[in-house]
Order: sequence, then structure tokens, then C-alpha cells
Amino acid sequence: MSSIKIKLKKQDIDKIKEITASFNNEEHELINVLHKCQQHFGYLPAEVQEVISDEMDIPTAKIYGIVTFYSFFTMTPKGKNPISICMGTACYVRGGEKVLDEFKKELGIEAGQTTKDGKFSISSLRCVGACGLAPVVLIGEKTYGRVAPDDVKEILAEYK
Amino acid sequence: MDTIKLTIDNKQLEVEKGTSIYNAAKSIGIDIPVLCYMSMKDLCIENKPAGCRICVVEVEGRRNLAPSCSTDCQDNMVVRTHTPRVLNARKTVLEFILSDHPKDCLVCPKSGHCELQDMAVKMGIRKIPGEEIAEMSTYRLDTSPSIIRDLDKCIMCRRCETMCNEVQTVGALSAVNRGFYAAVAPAFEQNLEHSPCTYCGQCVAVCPTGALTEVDHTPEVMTHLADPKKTVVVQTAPAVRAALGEEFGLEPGTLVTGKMVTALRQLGFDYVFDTDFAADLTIMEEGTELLNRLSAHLKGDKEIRLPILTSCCPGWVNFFETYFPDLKNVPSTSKSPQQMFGAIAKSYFAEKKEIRREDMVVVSIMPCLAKKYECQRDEFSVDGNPDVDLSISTRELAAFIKQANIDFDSLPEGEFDNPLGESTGAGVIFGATGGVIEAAARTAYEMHTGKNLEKVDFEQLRGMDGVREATVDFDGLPINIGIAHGLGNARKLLDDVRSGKSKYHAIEIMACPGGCIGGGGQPQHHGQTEILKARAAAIYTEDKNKKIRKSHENPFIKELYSTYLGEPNSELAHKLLHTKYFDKKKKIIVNQ
Amino acid sequence: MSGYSMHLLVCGGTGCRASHSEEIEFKLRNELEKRNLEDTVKVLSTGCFGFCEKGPIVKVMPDNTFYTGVTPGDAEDIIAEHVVLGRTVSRLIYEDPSSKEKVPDSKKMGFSKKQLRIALRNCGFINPENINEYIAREGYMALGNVITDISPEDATRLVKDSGLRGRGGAGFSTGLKWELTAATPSDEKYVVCNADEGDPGAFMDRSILEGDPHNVLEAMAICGYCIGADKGLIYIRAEYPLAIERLKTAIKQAREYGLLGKNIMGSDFSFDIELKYGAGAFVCGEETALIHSMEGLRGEPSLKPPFPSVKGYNGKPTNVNNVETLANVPIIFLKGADWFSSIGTEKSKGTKVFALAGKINNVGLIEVPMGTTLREVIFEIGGGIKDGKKFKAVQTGGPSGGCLTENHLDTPIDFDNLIEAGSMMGSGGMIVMDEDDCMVSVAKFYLDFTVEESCGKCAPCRIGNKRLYELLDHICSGKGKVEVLDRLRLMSEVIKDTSLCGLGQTSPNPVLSTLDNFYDEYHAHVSDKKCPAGQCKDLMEYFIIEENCVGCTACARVCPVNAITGERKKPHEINQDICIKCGACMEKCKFDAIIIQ
Amino acid sequence: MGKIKSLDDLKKISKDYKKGLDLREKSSHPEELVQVKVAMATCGIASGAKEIMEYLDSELEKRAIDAVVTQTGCMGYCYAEPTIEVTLPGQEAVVYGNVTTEKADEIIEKYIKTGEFVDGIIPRNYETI
Repeated sequence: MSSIKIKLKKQDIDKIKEITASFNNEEHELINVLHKCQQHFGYLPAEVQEVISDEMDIPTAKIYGIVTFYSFFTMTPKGKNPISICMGTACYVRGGEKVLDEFKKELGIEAGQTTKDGKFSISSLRCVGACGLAPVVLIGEKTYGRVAPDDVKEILAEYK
Repeated sequence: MDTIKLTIDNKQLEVEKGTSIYNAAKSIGIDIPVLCYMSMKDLCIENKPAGCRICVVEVEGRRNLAPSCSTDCQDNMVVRTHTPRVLNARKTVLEFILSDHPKDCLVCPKSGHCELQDMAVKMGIRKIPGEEIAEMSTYRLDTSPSIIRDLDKCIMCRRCETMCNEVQTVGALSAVNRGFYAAVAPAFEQNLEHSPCTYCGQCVAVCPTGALTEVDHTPEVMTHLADPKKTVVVQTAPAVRAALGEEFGLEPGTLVTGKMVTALRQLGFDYVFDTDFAADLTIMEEGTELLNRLSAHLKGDKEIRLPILTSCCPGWVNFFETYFPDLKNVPSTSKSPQQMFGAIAKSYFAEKKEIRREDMVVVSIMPCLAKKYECQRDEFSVDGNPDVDLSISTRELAAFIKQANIDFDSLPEGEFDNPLGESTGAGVIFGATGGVIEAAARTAYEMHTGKNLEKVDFEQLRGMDGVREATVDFDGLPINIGIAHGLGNARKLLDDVRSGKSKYHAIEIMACPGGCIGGGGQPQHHGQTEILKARAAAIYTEDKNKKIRKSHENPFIKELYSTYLGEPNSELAHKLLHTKYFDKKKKIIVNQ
Repeated sequence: MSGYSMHLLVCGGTGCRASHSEEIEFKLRNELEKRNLEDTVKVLSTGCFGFCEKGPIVKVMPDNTFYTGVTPGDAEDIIAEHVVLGRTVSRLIYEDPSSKEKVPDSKKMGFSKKQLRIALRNCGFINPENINEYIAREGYMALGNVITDISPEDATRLVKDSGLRGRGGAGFSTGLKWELTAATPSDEKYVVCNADEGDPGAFMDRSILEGDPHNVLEAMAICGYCIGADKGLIYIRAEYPLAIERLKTAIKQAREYGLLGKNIMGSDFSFDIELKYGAGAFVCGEETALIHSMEGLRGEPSLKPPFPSVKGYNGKPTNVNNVETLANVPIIFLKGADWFSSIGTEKSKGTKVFALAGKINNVGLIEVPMGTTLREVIFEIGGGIKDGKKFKAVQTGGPSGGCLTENHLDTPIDFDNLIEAGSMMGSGGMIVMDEDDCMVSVAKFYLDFTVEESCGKCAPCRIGNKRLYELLDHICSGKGKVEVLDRLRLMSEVIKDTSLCGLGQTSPNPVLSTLDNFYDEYHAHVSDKKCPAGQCKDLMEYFIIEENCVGCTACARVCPVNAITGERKKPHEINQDICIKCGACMEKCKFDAIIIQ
Repeated sequence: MGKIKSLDDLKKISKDYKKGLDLREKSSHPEELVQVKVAMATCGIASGAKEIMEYLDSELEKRAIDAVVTQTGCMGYCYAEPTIEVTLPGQEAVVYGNVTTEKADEIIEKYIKTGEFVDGIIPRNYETI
């Protein structure tokens, strides 16, 4: 054991405190707090979790246990253009996996990773509910429907 | 009382409402195998995630198999515990668990004590189907000063998580990740060293497999023993003698003090001493401190903080340094017996024997894993030479004795060496919860009143309740005493101290449930409270058998003060026998 | 105004098209032109009528005449008789199968429509962000009636009598669930709406919340009144931002109207609703896991009993219902338990919403009475299989369900029938597969999902499913031996029998149902090392068709492992032992001489 | 909005809106009003329903057609998103699928202005209660 030192900017600490306080630091609001923090910071780095732990009096290990349990939470920053490929069943039977492979090949990264230039990150997600458009790809807020592996280059070109 | 009638394996029985199938079966001699389940009711410890699914049984009318550990008996229930369906399911589930478990039993520190290994033997597992294509979940090995985490061997029984969070409220460990890669780990899967871990070792004490083990220091001890230039001095903690025998097949609660001494001598230790001696010394220092604080308090000194808190338990010290640093002036400044012993051995005794500090090696045999960390603390060394060089646990000593091919059971009874081997009954009871404060009471009473204490047994301070309290009459002065064992219980008392609501004059705290007898370095109790109770009983028996039962009557303690230290809390005593505490709370620093 | 006085709508759905609807269109136009009517009567092709068994269909507007089973040869009669003379062509008119009566007016043949929207009744009809439109559809009327006129016990009994069963999974009686929660004494109780729709390919709950949020709010308030709770919580996936926004708006509006909050409509009953967010964990659809997640913990399920109705959120009695279940509640109060129980089958009352997807023409959200057959859903409403392929299987119940085959097409869909057939209702995803889908791969796909979504608490689910997945992968890559099929079944059965929660207890269903229904396909993978559907890459072989090969050597040059040999200008050959199945040769060949099989 | 203090209050609002209170608020001739609903569930929006709604809104105003465009939930025709429903005064509602801005323009010009059906009709295939 040793004492742990966490460094964060003051405005960031204040923001976290503001968020935890808005939920009265109640333990059962932890997931809502994490959502808010991820919304603000884009991801949940260790430092942020430490401050939340301090404010809400919840062991950091427990918070980390929760962050790693839920796939929505991430500890790595996403790319400027986060690419999500739907891997719901409808998209799967209509070739979603091949589309995912094509994105991986084109960008040279695996799902869950971000390109070195920080421009793109790939993740697969479970059913956005747009099964009529399967296979579906989301880039940021924009939805691409009926995507074929051949379309991938063209789609990426929009963001380069 | 409501009772329930049911049938288990064609036997009819009646149990109390709320009894689990597992316990009901146990009551008629059917021992259903379990892996994750652990219940130590008297200590309020229960781990019942119903996760291993080994204890499943068939319940008539139920679609699937029921986990017996966490399914309550119902009226007219018909339970079968060993049908082909049950056995097939248990075996297949065990094969699943084994398929994600390293097969290095031959070199595993837990080999022979592993509940998973036992289960595999019991179930007659001969091969693991599909092994050749089975991915294993692998993790980074983590070594800390006290504990090694080898999560490849974690079976997600969650016992450690329960101990760390619910029982100890330390919160160093949590279940992390999900599914196949789920494990129990510190935040960010960092090393324990970078977590709020107190090294209490309770996680190790309950781990059924080799996932959590102590750092083995016996190789270093052997190196020193082999070095002719070194004088190797060993001290043995009170709780060790009450449990060591278990490792050699003796009944729990068998006292093996004499055999242990002989074994240590045969292993080649130059001097076999007793930590109990240092425990007596602790009482002198701590008792004096208590009386001083008490009288100042009674005189109205507002600066004085009461209650005084015992400080012999290193896990507890780590705990308050991390979670209650604001109270770091409250505990007694007296070092723990282990460290007092080291300090005295390397000063008083070394001088007496004319051994140079660097040529003396002090080894401690401890029921504890936090002691390994404690002896490595910077403040307990002089010019980089630690007062206690190495601390090994009861388990490590047992392994060492076995390695040396010593037939423990047939060993003759030996006697500790002098001067640091003589102890009183007060020193012995340090090993059980309530013992330190009872020992302190025996001495403080006589110091304060100047009278002879007729009845040395303070029965009201003994027992297994997590938080206990008693008022001891110091000849008209009522002294309120609080006792907590287990850090979760300690936290309750500490919260009151912090808020100023505590009514106690003195509080004894032990990190481990049961006190040192239940320490993280003791032979595995596998969740059986009876073993802890037997050890405690052994400790009190040893106390009873001692001719001298009050620390201040120990002749060698008297000699130590008269020839060397002067008097308790003297300047030299302060230098050698007292310490200070540090703020180890997590710091959040503003990055400009 | 338009010059057209009449429109002829020809169904252009895939089913009708397959029965020459395009030719009908062409003939109709021809006939019109012959009579110089092309400027007064317009022929149009439309989307699918969802009535494919009676196709092709021609609908005449504005008369609303509905002609079924039309052939190109009928075009002349339709124009000559109906358009010119205004006489309906009676032989083409729809005949009600039960009464044998002809129903010319399509407006009056509503009963023949396969779909009945109860839970979805307001979806696509009202503006979900305007509470008044909901109220205009009798919204909050059920709540008003209940809290002013009906005792909680009577109201609960009504739900029980309606026969409504939980739409989220196992199909437990909703009324009974309410009764159990009501019967647990407590100072505090909770109503929880489970909107953690996680089945891949299911989106009915999202659609209901997006299209008719007040319906769910009203139902929760009614439930609160029945069980004695004044607090409701909606646990919703964070991945549903639009549904969240619409719910927030709806809650705000309902509060402003006093339809949520203290003393609703002047009564003693108070009820309010809060949102709780999921964070991407399928297992949180399981009610105990959901409750732990709402408490700010890892969403691990815990053993039942105790059931949430006894010990739920914050240790208090909690009633958990899913969105679709709740969406049925207000209308049951408005129309009565008898009305509801008159719809559906003996043990499954009302309707079920399905998200119809996969290799089907009309991907969509549908709602059918319980008892509708899979054939009706797939071939009528769904318009049949895409690209004219052959139907192979339909997967219902998501990762907990199974794959049903042609043999099950005429099975009436209800809770019990689906379970008997080796699948389950689940939340209502319905994925249709065609001949190109390898069923071993499909099972593998679901296991991949389960492995990723298993919480890890119990060993059979945590490790067993992983092993199942590995074995399936092994089979798909052609390395499995025949014996592994027994092992697959054994493991599946033990996982079902020993897992802690519903996730693990059902996760082997996709394996077991495909093993049962498509054993030959598994067998082909392990004994012949062939994937009949041609989907498993490792089991494919590339061949050169001798007749087509001109010996240009292009393939041999592009092959990265030199598996192709042959003399120039002579047919080449692929050495299967060396081939790594990269497909480069096939891409390169200009003569279509390389095939994969 | 005021609070609804009784069941009767609720019934009154229900009645008012059933009679098209909101339509009267929007137009002086509610009986001549064209109603357009755009299916705006996630799948609709993902297919461009928002753009279609904006287009219809501005174009109908530009072309001086007395119309009200509102959003609604999922109509169920996922395969044909974006979908819109057009109700001409006194007529049955008609659903159009796969609506692009070109198609929307055609719908305004032909169907809304003259009543002439255009391609892309999705027949309603369900009963609702």
C-alpha cells in the first residue's frame, strides 16, 4: 500500500464535484454520475474515477469494477469520428461482420481502438434498432444504412 | 419456531425455516461439495454468490438444478444430492472451471491445500475435454510486499471480494471486467501496492486456490541460516503455536509451543526467542501511555485525546493511515511486538552478545501477512538495516519444517532461549481478539491502583462478537473498553471516535476476524469458525498454564528496564519502542 | 384538381411481383390506352399489402374495391367491367374464409388483416411529443377511471383476468406479479419499467417509447396504484437517446398536467417517475441484475427467491414489467379484460409485437394476435424471403431462443408453443434466414453474443458458454470430429441446468435448437468437412472449371502460396492441401473459371 | 398548461382535442387542412426523416398550402423508411414510403395539390384499435 496521488486540472475536479453533487453523492446514482462524466470528458480516465470515488465515498476498485462491467463506459478516448458498426442479428445476417472487417482493414485498427492520428475509432454495438437498414454503420451521429464492404472506402473519404 | 419437513436422499428431516438445503443436508451427515460458498456465522462472514454451481442438487418438481448453498428448504421438498443428473452436472461444471485453470499443481504454492484440487480429486477428474482448444483467461502476476496475486488461478468464488469489502471495508478489491475475463482485482488492475490494501491477508486466508498467496520469504531465511557470519535470531508470535500443528495433521487448537521451538532450533536458528516477550514489553509501554493519557484527561487536559487505540496490528495501522489519517494521533505510539522485539534484539541483545548489527538477522514467525510489509517500513530500520529482517508466516514455517524433513510430531518439547524468550500469560493472549486489552488491563490495574489484581481473567473481554465492550473497575475508576476485530467492525468504532461520540477510554483493534489466530498467514481455516475458536481456546489455555500472567512481573522485562531502558516511556524507550504514523490517504492534486 | 378520376393500385410487393404483378400493371395500362383512358385512370405500383397468399392484388380507388388473385389475363375485365362500366368483377373479389361472403369494400375487410395493433396502437398515429394527442386517444382515461372508481384489488384482478403475460421473456402472468408485489407489506414500493431492450434485432420497446411514451407512463401509474407504490423508475438503455428524450418530454408534460406527481386528478394517489440509465449490459434485462444496476452496482443477477416482488430495488418490494407489457395495460382497462382475453390463444392472450428482420422483404415492426402462424408472419406480412431465396429458418427469442424450421411454419405463435418447439417468445426479435445461412455459424453468432454479455458470476455461463463457442468455432473451421456433437449437447444441457440466471439458462438454446433441427448440417461440417450453406470459409474449396480455363496463368501468378499449377494455355489446377482460401485467384480470373464450393 | 384536477377535466381535454382543437389553433379552415405525419422513430431519422420533415414544412409553406406537418412514431414499415402519411381533407390517409426530397416534391405537386396518387404508396397492412 502506498498513498496515491492524482493530478487533474481544477476545472475538471470542479466539474466532477458538480456532477456528483447534483446526484447528492448518493451511491445508487453512481451509474448516472458515470454517464454524466463520460458525456463531459468523452471517456472515464482513472483520474476521473478517483475523484468520483473521493466525492461519493465509494472505493475506486468498485467504480472501476462498474466501468469495466458496462460496455457503454470506456477508459480510452474515442476518435474524432467514432465508427460504430451494428452487430445485431439483422445486421449480422446481412453481412455486418464483413463491413466491420473492411473498416478494420482500411484503418488498420481493431474494434475498441483509435487510430494513431485520433481521427477514427471503431466499436461494434448491439442493434441500434434500424434493422430495416441493415447492415448499419454509425459515424458520430450520422447513420449509414445498407452498407456493403465496397462502400467503406467511400464513406471514410468523407471524413479525411 | 417455524419448522419445515423435507426429504433429502430419502431421509426425512425437520429443519428450522430459512435453513438452506446445504445446511439441512449437513445436519444429517450429507456433505454437499461447495467451492464458492463460505459461511462463518459467528463472525458475520458470509459469501454466498451462488456462483460456482458445484453444490447443485435435484429438487423434485423444479425445472433446473438448485444451488443448495442458497436455496432454502421448503415444506415437503424432495431433494436428491447425488443422482446421475447431479453428478454429471457437477462434473461438467468442474471441468469448465478446470479448463480455465492452470494445471501447474506440482509447483503451485497452494498444492495440497487447494480446495479446487481437492474437488478435482473428489470428482475423479481424469481429463478435461476440449482442453486443447480452450482459451485461458490470463492476467498479469502481481507481487506486493506481502501478497501475490496470480489471477490465472482465480475461480471467481468472490470470497476475497467479500472479505475485502463487506468484512474489512477496505475496498481494495472488486470484481472487474465481465464474462470470461471477469476477475477480482484492484482498481485499474494495478498492483496491490497502488491500492488501499492493508495487507491484512484475509483475502489470502479464504482463497480456495492459488490465486492469492503470501510472498514466500523462506528462501531468504535459508540463505541467512547458511551464512556462518550471521547470527540468526527468530521470534515467534503468540498465535503461531496455536495453529502450526494443524499443518502437521494435529487437531485444531493443539498447542505446539515446545515442538515449534525444537523445530526452529533444528532448522539452525541461533537464538529461538518469543514475540510474547515483546508483547509484555508492549504492555509496559502501552499501559503506561494509557495511564498517562488517562490521568491527564482526568485532570482536565483538553489536548489529550481519548480513547487510546492499540497499535500492535500492522493491518490496522495501515487501515487508519489510509482511511482515518485525521486520527493518526489517537492510537498508542507503541510499536508492535514484532518491531519492539527487533529493536531490542538489535540493540540491547546485540550489545549484550557483542554482535554487530549488520551481522545479526532477525526473523519473525507471524500469523500475519501485514507483518511482512511492516518490517519493510522505512521507519523501522537503522541506516537501511531493518530491525526485523524477514517475516514468515505460520504456513511458510510449516513448509520449511517439512522441507527440512523434520518429523514434527515426534519432536521433543524445547524451551525458548533467554533473555528474549521469557514471557507471561499476558503476552500469550495477544494472539486472540481482546487479549491485548486484557493484558493491558492486568498491568494497568496494578500500576494505577498499586494493588494486587486477584482475578486476572477478564472473561467479559473475550469472545467472538465483532464489537464488544466492557467496563473494568480500576478500584472505583470505571474504565470503558471497546474491542473490535475485523476492520469493518473497527470502522464502526472509528467513526464514533472521529465524531467525538466514542465513550471508550481504550479500544483494542485487530484487523483479522478472531484476532491474530485468524490471521492471513495462518493455516487455512476453509471457512470453519470452529477452528478459530479452538485456536483461541488454546491461547487462553497457554495463558492459564503460565506461572506469571502479568507482563510487568516478567523478570526479564524488569531486567531490561532496570539495566537498559530505565523506565517505561523513557527517552530510550521512546527511541526504540515508539513510532509515528503517516497520512496515506489518496491525494487529489490540482494540476495547474 | 388532378385529371385522374380513378387509380388502380397494383401490389408491387415481392410476393405479388413473383406472381407477375408487373405484367398485370403493363396489361392494365395497355387496356386503358386501348380505350384512351390513360389520362383519366392511373395505374400505380405500391408496397406490399401484407396479403401475399391472395396476391397479386389490385385495389381500385376511390371505390376501395379489393381484387385478389389477379392474373395478367384479368386486366381486360377489370378495365372493361369495373373502370368502364362501374361493375365489380365478382370472381376476383375477396371471399371471407369463414363466412364465405364476398367482401368488395376493402374498408370492411379489416378483420382479415393479419396485424392488430394494440400495444402499438398510437405509434405512427399520434405525435409522441404532444400529450394532448395522447389524451385525445383516451389517454390517461384508464388511470383516471382506476383511481377514482376501482379499488387496487379489483384493478389488479382485472389485469389478472385479462390473461396478460409478461412480454419480456418467460411470460409470467402480469396480474399475478402485481398481486404478489401488492401482497408484500412495505412502507415503500417501486414500479420499474424494464426498457433495457438488449436482444440484437429487437426494437419494439424502443419504438413504443419513441412513438407512445405516455402509454407506458400511464400504465406504470396504474401499476403503482394497484401495488401501493408512489414511485416509478424506467431503466432504459443509454443507447436509445431519442426514446430518452421523448420520455423526458412526456414526463414533463404529464407532471405539468398533474397526471404525475402529488394527488393525481384530485385523488389521494400520488405517483412520479424517474429515469435510470443502463450502460450496455444485456444481462441487465434480467430483473435482479437490472435492480442491482439501478442501485449503482455491477449488473450481476442474484438468485431468486427472493423475488423482486418481495425484495427488490433498495431492498423494497418492486414490480418489474417490460415496456410492451405495460403498453397493453391502459387499453385493457378501457376495453375490459374480456375484450383482451378474447384475442389470442387459450393461454396466451392479446397480441405480440415482433421486430421482423433478416432475409425478409418487409423488414418491419409488426403486431399480430397470439396464435398467428409463423407462415403468416413471414410470408404474408413479411412478404416472403428476399431475392427469391428459399426459407431456411426463423430465429425467435434472440440469444435465448432457437431456430425454427419449415416444419414449424404452421405453428401458432404463443408462449407455450414456441417453448415446445425449442425456442421462446423472448422480447420478440424475429430473424429470418435463407438457404445461404449456415446454422452452425448462426449458433456461433449467438454464442459469441452470450460470451460477450455473460456477467461472469456463475461458472457454467462464464466458462461453459465460452467452451461452447470454441467448439462451434472448431466445427466451423472444419477441425471438429463427429464426437464433438455429443459433447456440444452435453455441455449445452448442463449449462441450461446449472446456470444462475435466465441468460445462462437459455443461452444454449440456439445450439440445441439447431442441433435438433439441423443435425445434418452439423454432421456435414464434422464428417464431410463441408458447409452446405457455403458460409464457413475454412470448409470451402476453390476449384478450376476445366472447360472455362484458358490457361492464362493469371491465377497462378496471384496465388500467394503457389497452390495453383498448370501449363500455359492449358487448364490449371488448385492443390487443396496448399490453398489458404484467400480468394485472390477467383478475383483475378477473367473467365469465370474458378468457383467456390 | 393548467393542471388536470379531476377525471372530468381530463375528459374535456380529450373531447376538445378529438374535435381537432389543435387544428383549429393552426388554421382558420381546419376542414381544408392537409395533414402530414412523418415517422420519426430512430430508424426513420436514421434514414433521413428529419430532412424530409424540414423539407415538407418549408415547401408547403412556400407553396402556400394550408397544411400541418407533425412528427409521429414508428409506423412499422422499416423497409421503406422514411415514411410519411398524408391526409387530404375528407379523405383516407395515404402512406408513402422511401420518401426522398424529390419524392416529397412529387407528393406535394401531384397528390397534395391534385389528389393524383404517385408511386411509393405503402398500403396500411394492420388494424388498429
